[in-house]
Amino acid sequence: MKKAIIFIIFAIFLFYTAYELHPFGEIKESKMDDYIIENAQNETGANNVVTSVVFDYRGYDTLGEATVLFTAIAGALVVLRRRK
Amino acid sequence: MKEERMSIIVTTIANLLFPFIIIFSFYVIMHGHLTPGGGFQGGAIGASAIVMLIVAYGAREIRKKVGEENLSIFESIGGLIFVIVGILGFIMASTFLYNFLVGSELFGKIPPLGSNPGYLNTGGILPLLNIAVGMKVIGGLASVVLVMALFRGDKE
Amino acid sequence: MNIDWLITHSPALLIALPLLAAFLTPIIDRVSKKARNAFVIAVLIIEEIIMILFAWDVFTNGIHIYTMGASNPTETVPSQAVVPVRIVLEVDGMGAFMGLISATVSLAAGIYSLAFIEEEKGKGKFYTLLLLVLVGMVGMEFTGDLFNLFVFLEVLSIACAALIAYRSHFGDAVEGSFKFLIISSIAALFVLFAVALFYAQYDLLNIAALASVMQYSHLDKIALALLVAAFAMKCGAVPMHFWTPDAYSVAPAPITAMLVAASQASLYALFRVCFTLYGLTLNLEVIGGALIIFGLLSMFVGVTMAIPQKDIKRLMAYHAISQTGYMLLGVGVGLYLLAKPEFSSYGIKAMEGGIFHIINHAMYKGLLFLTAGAVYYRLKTRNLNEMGGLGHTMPYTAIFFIIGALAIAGIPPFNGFASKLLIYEAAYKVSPILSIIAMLVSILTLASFVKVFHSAFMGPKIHNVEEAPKSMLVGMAILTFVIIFFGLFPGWVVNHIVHPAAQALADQASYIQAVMGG
Amino acid sequence: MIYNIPFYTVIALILIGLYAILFKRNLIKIAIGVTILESGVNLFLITLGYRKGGVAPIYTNLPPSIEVPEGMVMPVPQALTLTSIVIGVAVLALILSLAIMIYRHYGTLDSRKVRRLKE
Repeated sequence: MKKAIIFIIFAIFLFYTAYELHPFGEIKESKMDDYIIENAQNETGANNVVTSVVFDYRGYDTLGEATVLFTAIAGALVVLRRRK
Repeated sequence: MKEERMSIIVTTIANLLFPFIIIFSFYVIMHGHLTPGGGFQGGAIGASAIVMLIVAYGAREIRKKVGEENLSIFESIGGLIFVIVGILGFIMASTFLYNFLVGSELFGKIPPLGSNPGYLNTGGILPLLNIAVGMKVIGGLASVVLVMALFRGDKE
Repeated sequence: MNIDWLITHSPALLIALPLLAAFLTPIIDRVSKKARNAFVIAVLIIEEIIMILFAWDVFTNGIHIYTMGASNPTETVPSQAVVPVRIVLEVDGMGAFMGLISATVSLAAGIYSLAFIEEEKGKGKFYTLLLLVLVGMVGMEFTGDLFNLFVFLEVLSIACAALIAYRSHFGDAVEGSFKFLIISSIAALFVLFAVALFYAQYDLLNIAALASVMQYSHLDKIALALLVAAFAMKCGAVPMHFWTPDAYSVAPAPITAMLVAASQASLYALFRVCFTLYGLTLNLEVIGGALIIFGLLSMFVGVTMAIPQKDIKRLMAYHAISQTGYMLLGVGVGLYLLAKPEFSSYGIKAMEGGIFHIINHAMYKGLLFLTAGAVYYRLKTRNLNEMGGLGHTMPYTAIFFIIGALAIAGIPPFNGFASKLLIYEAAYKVSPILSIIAMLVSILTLASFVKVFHSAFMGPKIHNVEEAPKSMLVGMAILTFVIIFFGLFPGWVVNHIVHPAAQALADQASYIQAVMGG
Repeated sequence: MIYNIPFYTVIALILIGLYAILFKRNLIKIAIGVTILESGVNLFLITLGYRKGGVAPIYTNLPPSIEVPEGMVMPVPQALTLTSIVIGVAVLALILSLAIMIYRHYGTLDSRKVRRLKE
């Protein structure tokens, strides 16, 4: 019962979110992305803008992401380790 | 103990396909800064090659040949390369993860702006980081699948 | 390699150092076990020293900015752009304060673990994960970027979940970890959804830049609700507290001490969102009132659930919920009073109380969990009814336990008293009832710990056991030293450490200015 | 309204995931729910970054008729999604290994039969 109420509240909130958002495909603000598209080739020398975001502009996030993967795999090895 | 190894047809095909999948994975990793793809995607392809061998030969045999500990060390080395490249960023130049290779000999060329056919020797530290992440993902995903596949046999 | 260079780069260094160590540990583990232990402890000590130097610099000189991958650490906005493009680490007084807590607790837990997990296999992975918990905490506390906050929240929760399940040959450890991991990943996805909402409206991810353009639209309100729900889930406040006792009671003792610090990192994120991201646009009285109600509920539910417990670590876990209530109460009262100009000096005082309580709680609750771990190490049971008479054979552990128990109950001259007094005083300005409830909860806490002390350490000698090993005693002694130091010099600590943190949290304008300039 | 259909679809996906987490009893189904929820959020990020008629932001062999930057979709959400997909894989790996361990201890994946802990 409690769960059903939580679920319905969430559904209403989320659909309201979709209703409030900008129309699909018409972006309101794009200062950060336009800067990146225009300057990525010049600053990082890579043709693939997404890769230059992943490894250069937001390279620190990728380090975090690699850490998450490392953590989870170390965790899985710990949980499933043999005990003999 | 049940035989885990699959029939000779499957193992032969797996042997045949393995180098091609690995080469494709290297291609995706190395061209990450030019075409769609990159370290993670290429690493996942490479890991799938090892998973294919696990399916074909059974987990125990692969464990004898490779060992999940070695794969996990391989993963650690990938992570180390990433952090060391980052730290070199502020030892050689200004900040952590600074793209200090742009303009140098190694991967340092700046491509002509706008549309171009793509040159491999560009991107600064990006290809290095792609390789590091690729190593991490190959080692990590393969070792976790290997451990999960082995687990059934642990109970006895 | 001089000190200025070190301070400039320390935001990145403090995260990169334990990360590098975490990647190196499995390799060193292959070579030699002794070398691995020495290496991990050395890294934790170096981390603590750099953290103290760096925090001192932040407390005296103000906010530190570090832009990842820029040609100059302070160049947050590139010359042709108008908004920050790269990830910015921004450490203000509050961040440095939380960093100090994380480093200290990790050091104590690391030294304590040397003896504690002796008999287990897979110790190399244990230390790797312990370092990664530290990375996650420091990463969350230092970042100035919302998406980065999400990434390090995930690092933290995955590392914690793996360590909770470390003794996976017990079924309940795996279950507690499963519960924790599901809750954490849902919370993290809420955070990611909120980040997406901000991105859709403003095309920004930097906290300071977002705060400067925040319009408090309907979408922003939904994002606020999601963020508050997510971080409240993670910090273990009522009504989302159900995972805390399960996870705290089954984790190895040093990890439980770190989980306390980890849930406080989530609390920090909650405060960061309320104060810095929304700050001035927020209706202070409403959100302050909400925090007060959450705080009171947590205090009351936690302490009443704690009293009948038989499992020593479950009991302490419920007390952790109740102490989280004190922090929420302190900061909530602070927000509520800051909205009223005539009381604003009390508002800062209440926030100081709440923030001081964070560090005090991390220290004494960590200490209490470590003593419970020492008892478990010798007796192999967590059930209070099977203990008794341990005061005869484990005198040092008993002394540490008394210090921790008196501190949590708020008895002078220990540190809990100083922070609770600040909270009582300010809460009285809002309503005397708040102070009375807070004191009542303190008394119940004392009663509960007197019961534990009586049944575990007093009485005739039943068990023939030895004192805990040396490394465990050293780990406990570090935290005890901090508790006594804070208890003896509360004025100095409040003026030099807590006040800068509270001031930094309340001062949204300078946080924005540090990134956006002008 | 009709133009926002991608957003509504994504929200529906998120709700399916939440439903699985809240109401399902099988631990594997809960893990699937987490994955669906996460895919929903990832797709939400991607849909937010779409610009009408945009191409992938890659300069290699870019057709000359494309205007820069208006003709390209936003690169940042794609990078964020890439990061969060990897995080999702990591979480899933750990959840599944915990589920394997639970199955080993109790011989069942039904959460009602597993809960030895209170509450």
